[in-house]
Amino acid sequence: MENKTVQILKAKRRALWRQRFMENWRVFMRNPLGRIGMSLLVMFGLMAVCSYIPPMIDPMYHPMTGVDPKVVSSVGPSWQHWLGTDFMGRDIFSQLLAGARVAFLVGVSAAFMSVVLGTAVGMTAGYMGRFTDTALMRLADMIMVLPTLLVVLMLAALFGQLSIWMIVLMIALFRWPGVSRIIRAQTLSLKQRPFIDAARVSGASHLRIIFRHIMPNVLPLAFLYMTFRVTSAIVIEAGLAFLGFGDPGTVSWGMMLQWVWKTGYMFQAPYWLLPPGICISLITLSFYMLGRAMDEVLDPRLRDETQAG
Amino acid sequence: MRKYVLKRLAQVMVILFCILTILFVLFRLAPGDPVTRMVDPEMTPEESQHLIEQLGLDQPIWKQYLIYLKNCSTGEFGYSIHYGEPVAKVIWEKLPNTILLFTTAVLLSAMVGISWGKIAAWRKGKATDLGMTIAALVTHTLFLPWLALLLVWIFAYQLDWFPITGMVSDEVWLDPDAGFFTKAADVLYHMVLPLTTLFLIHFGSYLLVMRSSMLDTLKEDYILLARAKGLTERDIRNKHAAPNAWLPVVTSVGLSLAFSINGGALTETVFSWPGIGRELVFAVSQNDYPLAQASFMLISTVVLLSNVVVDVLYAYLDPRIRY
Amino acid sequence: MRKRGKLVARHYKFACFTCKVAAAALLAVFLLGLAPASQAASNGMLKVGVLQDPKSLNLWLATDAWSSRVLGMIYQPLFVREPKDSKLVPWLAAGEPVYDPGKMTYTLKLRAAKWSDGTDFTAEDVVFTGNMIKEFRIPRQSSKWSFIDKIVAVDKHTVRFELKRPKAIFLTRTLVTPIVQKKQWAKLVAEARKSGKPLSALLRESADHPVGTGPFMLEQWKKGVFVYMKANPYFFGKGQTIEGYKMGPYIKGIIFKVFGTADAAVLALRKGSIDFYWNSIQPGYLKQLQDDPEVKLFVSKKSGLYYLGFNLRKAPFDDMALRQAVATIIDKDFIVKRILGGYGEVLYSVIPPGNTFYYNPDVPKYGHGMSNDQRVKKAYEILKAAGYTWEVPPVNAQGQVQKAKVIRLPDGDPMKEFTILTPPADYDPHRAMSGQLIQEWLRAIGMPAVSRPMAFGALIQKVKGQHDFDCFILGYGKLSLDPGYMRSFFHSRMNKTNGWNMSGYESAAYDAMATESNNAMDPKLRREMIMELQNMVMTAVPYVPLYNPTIIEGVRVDRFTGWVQMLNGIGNIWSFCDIKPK
Amino acid sequence: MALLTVENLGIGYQTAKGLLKAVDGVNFSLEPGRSLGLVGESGCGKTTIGMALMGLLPPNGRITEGRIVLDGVEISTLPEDELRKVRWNEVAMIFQAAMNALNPVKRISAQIMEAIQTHRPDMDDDAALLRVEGLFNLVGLPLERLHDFPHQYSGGMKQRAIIAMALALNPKLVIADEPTTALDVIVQDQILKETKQLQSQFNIGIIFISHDISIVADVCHDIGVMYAGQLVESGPAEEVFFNSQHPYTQALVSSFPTLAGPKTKLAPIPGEPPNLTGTIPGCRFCDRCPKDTASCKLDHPKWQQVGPGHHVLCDHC
Repeated sequence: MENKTVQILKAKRRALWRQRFMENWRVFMRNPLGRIGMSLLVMFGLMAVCSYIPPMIDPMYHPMTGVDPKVVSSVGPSWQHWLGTDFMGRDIFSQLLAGARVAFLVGVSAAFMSVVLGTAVGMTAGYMGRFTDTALMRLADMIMVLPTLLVVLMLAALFGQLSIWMIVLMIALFRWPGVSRIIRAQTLSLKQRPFIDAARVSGASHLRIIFRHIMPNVLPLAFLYMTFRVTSAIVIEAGLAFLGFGDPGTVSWGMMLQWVWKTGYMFQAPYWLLPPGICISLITLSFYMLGRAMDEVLDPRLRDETQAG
Repeated sequence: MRKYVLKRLAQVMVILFCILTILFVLFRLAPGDPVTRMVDPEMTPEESQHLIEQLGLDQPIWKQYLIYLKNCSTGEFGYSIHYGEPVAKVIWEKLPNTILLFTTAVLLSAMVGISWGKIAAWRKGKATDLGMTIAALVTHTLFLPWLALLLVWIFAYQLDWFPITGMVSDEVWLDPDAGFFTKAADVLYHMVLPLTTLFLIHFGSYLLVMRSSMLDTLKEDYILLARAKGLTERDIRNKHAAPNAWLPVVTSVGLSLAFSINGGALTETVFSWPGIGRELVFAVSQNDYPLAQASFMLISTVVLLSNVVVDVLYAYLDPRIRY
Repeated sequence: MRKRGKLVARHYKFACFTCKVAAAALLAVFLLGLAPASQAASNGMLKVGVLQDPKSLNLWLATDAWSSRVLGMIYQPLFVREPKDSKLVPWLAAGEPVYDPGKMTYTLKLRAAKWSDGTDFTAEDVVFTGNMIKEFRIPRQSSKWSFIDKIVAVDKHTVRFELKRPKAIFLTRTLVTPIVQKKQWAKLVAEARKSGKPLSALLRESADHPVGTGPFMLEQWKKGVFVYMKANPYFFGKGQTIEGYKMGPYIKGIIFKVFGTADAAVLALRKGSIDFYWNSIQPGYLKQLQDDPEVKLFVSKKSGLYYLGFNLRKAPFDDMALRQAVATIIDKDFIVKRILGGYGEVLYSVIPPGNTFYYNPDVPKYGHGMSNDQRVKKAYEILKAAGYTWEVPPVNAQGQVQKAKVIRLPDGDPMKEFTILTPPADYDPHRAMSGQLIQEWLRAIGMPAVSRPMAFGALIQKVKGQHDFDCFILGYGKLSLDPGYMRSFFHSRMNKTNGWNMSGYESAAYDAMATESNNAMDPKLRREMIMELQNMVMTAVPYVPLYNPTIIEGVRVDRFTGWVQMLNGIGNIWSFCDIKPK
Repeated sequence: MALLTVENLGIGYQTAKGLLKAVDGVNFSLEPGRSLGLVGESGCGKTTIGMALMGLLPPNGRITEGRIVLDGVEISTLPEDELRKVRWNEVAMIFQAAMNALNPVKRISAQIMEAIQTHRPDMDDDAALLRVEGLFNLVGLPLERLHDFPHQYSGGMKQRAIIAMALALNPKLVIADEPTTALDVIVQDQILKETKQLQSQFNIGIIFISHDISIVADVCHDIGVMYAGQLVESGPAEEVFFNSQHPYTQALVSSFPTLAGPKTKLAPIPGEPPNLTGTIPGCRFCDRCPKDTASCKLDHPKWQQVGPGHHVLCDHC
C-alpha cells in the first residue's frame, strides 16, 4: 500500500520533471540561436560518427597513415579526394571528419572534468565557508588569471610532448575557477534558504545536504557552464596543436592548420587552409550559441524579455 | 584606497611566489634531469660536465631553490640557452613590442565594442542590433590563428597591401634620412594586420557584454527619471546609461585578459611580431627553459598587475566602491 | 519613438564617420610606409632572407645555423673546403702544412692577411686562439685541440703545432677552426679568468663588435629585423685567385633580413625584396617558385644522416636478426618520396653518398628495391629463421601477406610494446612523421611499436644520458665530411653516459679498426678502413640509416649572378666572394 | 480653467497575448494648487496614468483613446520634441522607488543641475548651483552634502533630493508616484508634511499616486480610487475616505490601519483583479464584490453622484 503511494509519487515527480523538461526544451528551441547551434552541432556530430567510415572503405583514407599511392604532394579537390590531399597525399576530408571526433572528445571531456571539479570546489567552498572558502577561492583567483594556453605550453616545455589526454587534463585543471565561482555564489544563496535549515535541523549530514539539496539546484547552472567550457577547451587544444605542441598521434583541426602553415602550402591550397579553420570557428560558434540559448532557458528573466521584445 | 592597492599588490606578490615555487617543483618533477634543460644537448660529455659545474647545477636542491628565489626576486632569471644572454635582457627587448600591439588592440576593440554595444542595445531588436550581434558572435568565435592566416593570405599575399610579418622594414631603418615619424609610420604599417586580427577577435566580446549590460541598465529607474527630466535621448544614453553599463564591461575586460593573452601569443607567432608571446613559444620549441620560464613569469605578472589596475579603475568609475 | 530612431541614426553616422577617419589614417600610414621602401632601392647590396636572428655574436656560443651564417662572413679558418670535390684548401694558410713524423709537428705558413680593423693577422693570433680553446675547454672546439701539446709562433707568418699523438682529424677538423683576433679577445679572456666560472663568463661576453678576416664585417644589427654587413676593405682574398675563383667581394655588402616564418621569406623572394633565401625551401613552396621566371632554384646535395637507432643493451634489440628485419621492413623510398616530397636520397650506409671519398656503396642494402609485400616476406623469413613465432604470422600458408598478430621472441614470450622516440613535429616534422610510418610498418609484422615524439632535450637525455629507450630517430643536418665520427658513434669506449655511442654497439674488432683509422695519417689507408667499418656497422645495424635530404635554395636572377653551388648548397663563402651585380 | 484635464483616457500595452488595456475610460481634472490622490492595488493602472501624463509610456504602450490636456495644451498628441520641453518644466515627477531613481555614478548636485540646465540652457553652472542650494534649503537638506553621491544619502535624504529635483523648475504639476513607500513611518510622515507645505507654498498641482488610501486621504484634496484600469470612485478626500460608497473603496479603507480612525478589524480583499486583455462585459469588481448581482456581470456600471463632487461607478450604491 505504502509502496504504491511512493510509486505514484515517483511517477508524478517524473511526469512533472518531464513536463518541465519539455517546457524548457520548447523555450530552448524557440530561440533562433538555440536552433542554429543545435543543428550545427548535429552536423558536427554526424561528421564525428562518419569519421569511422573512410578508413573502412580503403586504408588510403586513414587520416593519419593513409596516403593515396597516385599522389605525392598536395592536390586540389577531386572525385577521390573531395577536399584534396595534404602534402603527403593524405585525404583532407577524412582528416576533417577525424578532427570532428577529436574536437568533441577534447571539448566534452575537458569541459566535463573542469565542470565537475569546479562544481565540487564551488560547492565545498560555498558550503563550508570560513577558511576553506578563503583558501579555495584564493586558489581559484590565482588560476583564473593564468593564460591557459601558455600554461599548457609551459608544461609542454617541461614534460616534452603531451598526449591528447594530458592536454585534456591540463585544460580541465586550469579552467575550473570560473565555474567554481558561480557555483559558490549559487551555493551561498541556497544556504540561506529555509529548506537547507530544515534539512539540517532534521539531522541530515553535510554530505546529504550537499548531494540531495544543493547539488540538484546548482547542476543546471553547471551544465550551462559546461557548454562555454567546451568552446574554450576546443580552442585551446587547437591553438596548442597549431603552435606544434599538440599530440602528434592525433589528427585535430589545429594540427591540420599547422601542417598547411608549416609545409608552405598555405598560399596555394585554399582547399586545405579553409576547411579546418571554418570547422573550428563553427563548432565554437555553435557551442557558444547553445550556451546563450540555455542561458535563456535557465534565467527566466531573460526569457520574459525575449517574449516582450 | 592606497591601502587597498597595497593589499592587492601584496596578493600579486604572493601569487607570483606560488607560481615560481610551482614552476620550480615541476621543473624537478619533469622527466629527464634539470641539467639537460639548462645545457646544450649537443656537447660532448666532458664539455657538458664542465658547463654544469660552472652553472652551479650540482648544488643540493634546497640551495638551488634559494638561489632560484633570490635570482627571480632580483629579476635575474639566468641565461638563455639559445641566446646565451641574460634572460632579462632578451625579454626587456621584447616587452615594449608586446605592450604596443596588445594595448592598442585591447583599447581599440574595447572602444569600438563598447560604443557599438551601446548602439546595439539602444536599437534592440532592430536590424542594426541583429547585424551587430551576429557580427560580434561570428568574429568572436573565429579561430584566431586561422583568421590571422586568412588575413595574411588575402591582404598580404593576394592583394599585397601589407607586409606578411615583422614589425619594421630594414629599408626604413637603414635609411639615414628616415625620421621618427617615418619609423613610427613603418611600425604602424606592419601593425595593421596583427592589430586587425586581435581587434576582430576581441571587439565582439566587448560588444556583447556592453549590449547586455546596457539592456540591464536601461531598465533602471534613473533612466526613466532622466527621460522625465526632459533630457535628449542621446544624453540619456551617453550620460546616464553608458557610464553605468560600463562597469560590468570593465570587470569583464579584467577577467578576459588572460584569455586575450593566449590570442596575443598566437598572433605574435603567426605575424612574427617580436613580442614576449612569440618568445615564449619560440623558447618552448627550442627547449630554452630559462627563457620560457621568465617569459611566462613576466606575462603572469603583467596579467596580475593589469587585474589590479582594472580593479582600481572600477573603483574609480563606480563611486559606490571605496576602499 | 521616431525621434529616437533619428538620433540613433545620427550616432550611427558618427560611428561610421569615425571608421572612415580610421581607415583614411591607416591608408595614409600605409602610403607613408611604402614611400621609403621604394626609395631605398639598394644598390649593390645583396639581400639575404633568413628565418631567425643570429642567437649571439659570441663565436664560441653561437653554434646555431643562423649565427654561423653571419659569423661565417667574419671569422675565417685556416683551411676551407673547395666547391668541386669538397677538398680542403688553404684559406688563411698560405699552403699545405708540413709534417715532421719524428717530432710529430706540423708547420704551417700563413697568408699576409689583415683584420678588419686594419691590423695584421699573425701567427700570434693562431696561437692565441688554440690556447684559448684549450684553456677554457670551449664546447665543441676543445676536442679538436686537446691532442695538441703546444702551439708555437715560429715567426710572424709561421706557426708550428706540436701533437701529443698522431690524429687524423688535425687536418680535417682542427685546421677549420675559425681564428679570432688576439687583440680583441685577450681583454675578454683576462676578464673571464678573473671570475669564478671562466667558461661561462667567456661564453657570456657579448662580443658585439666582432673583428675578423673575412670578406664582410658587421655594420649594424637591429635585432629581429636585419643584420647589415659591409664589404671588408682589408679582406685578404680581394683580387686574388683561389682555386680558380677570382675573389671579390664584388658587392657592397649584405643585408640579412629576418623573417620569422618561411611563408614571409618565400613571398619576399618572389616580390624581390630579397635576392636569396638562405634556407632549405619546403616542397610546398616549390610550385609557385618554379613558375616564377625571376627565381632560380638550386637543388644541392647535403651531408646529412637521419637514422633509426636501437638500444642494443636490452632485448629484443640485442638480436641482430631482429634489427636486420626492421631495417628490411622500413620503406625508405616511401619516406623520401612522401615526407621529403622527393627532395632527398635514401641512405643505406652511415656515410652519405655525397661524401664520395669515404662512401661505401657495397654495404648490405636491406629492403633495397623491394615492394611492400616482398619486404614483409623478407623480414618474415629473417625473423622466422631466428626463431621468432607469431599467433598470426604476417605471411600465411599460401604465401600471401596478411595482418600479423602477436610476435613471440625465440624464448616464447610475446614481444612487449616498445617506443620509437622522435623529435616533436614542430622541431622536425620529417622525423616525427617517419616515426609514425615506421610504427605502422612494424605493426604490419606484428611488432607492437609506438612512435612517441618527445621534446628534443628530454629525448637526448633519455637516449644519450640515461640509455633509457627502445628505439629513436635522430639525425645530423651537417655531418662532418671527415669520417672521424665512425669511431665516436660506435666505439665501445663511447658507450657510456652522455657518450656518443647511443646504441651501445660493442665489437672489439670494430674498436681496434676505428681507433687505428683515426690515427692513420695516410688518407688512402684510412679510406679502406672506413669502408670496412661501414660494412661492419651495416651488418650489425645498430643504426638504420633512413634518408639524407637535399637542399633546395632559391635566388632571384634579376640582380646578381655567379652563385657557386657545392655540398650543402649555394650559401657558402665562395658564392659571397664571387657573386657580381648584373 | 483646470490645470489638467483627462478625458476618457484609454491606454493599452501591446503584449504577446494581445492588447492589454491598462487604463480604460478615465476622466478627471485638477485645478492649480490642488492635489488629487490616485489609489488602487498594484496593476490597477495608476502608475500608467502617471507615465502617460509625462508622455513616458514604455515602447509597447500607447494612448488608445481620449486626451490629456495640460494647461490648455493637448500633450497626448504632442511630438516628442515639444513633449521634452514640457517634461520637468511643467510636469515633474517624484518617483516610485526613490532609492533607484538617482543615478548611482553621478553626484546629486550634478543630477539636479542637469535637470535645470536642460531646460534653461542659458543658465551657467554657478547660477544653476545657486538654484540647487536654494532647493536644498527648501527641502531641508544640509548644504555640505550637496556634492555627495546617492549611495551616501539615507533613504529620506534621497527622497528629499528627488523632491528638490522635482521643484527645480517650478513646475505647475508634480506627479508623485508612491513617494514614501520605501521609507519608515516617521520619515514618511515628515516628508508628507513638508510636501503638503511646499505644495501650498508654490501653488503646485499634485497627482499623488499611492496604494495606501489613508496617506492619500491625509495629503490630498481629492481622491480617485482606481480598480482594474478604471476610476471607480472619486470625490473630496474626506468624503471618499470616511463615506466610501464603492465596495472596493470600502474594502481598501478597511484593509489599512489608520492612526486617527476608529479601531476596526483589518479586512483583506479576497480574490484577484481580472485579466485586462480582451473585453470585460460587466462590472470589473463583481467577482470580488460582496454586493454582486446577476446584472453586474452583464452591464457596464454607470457613474452615480452620491455626494457633493463625490461620484461612484456602481449600480448598487
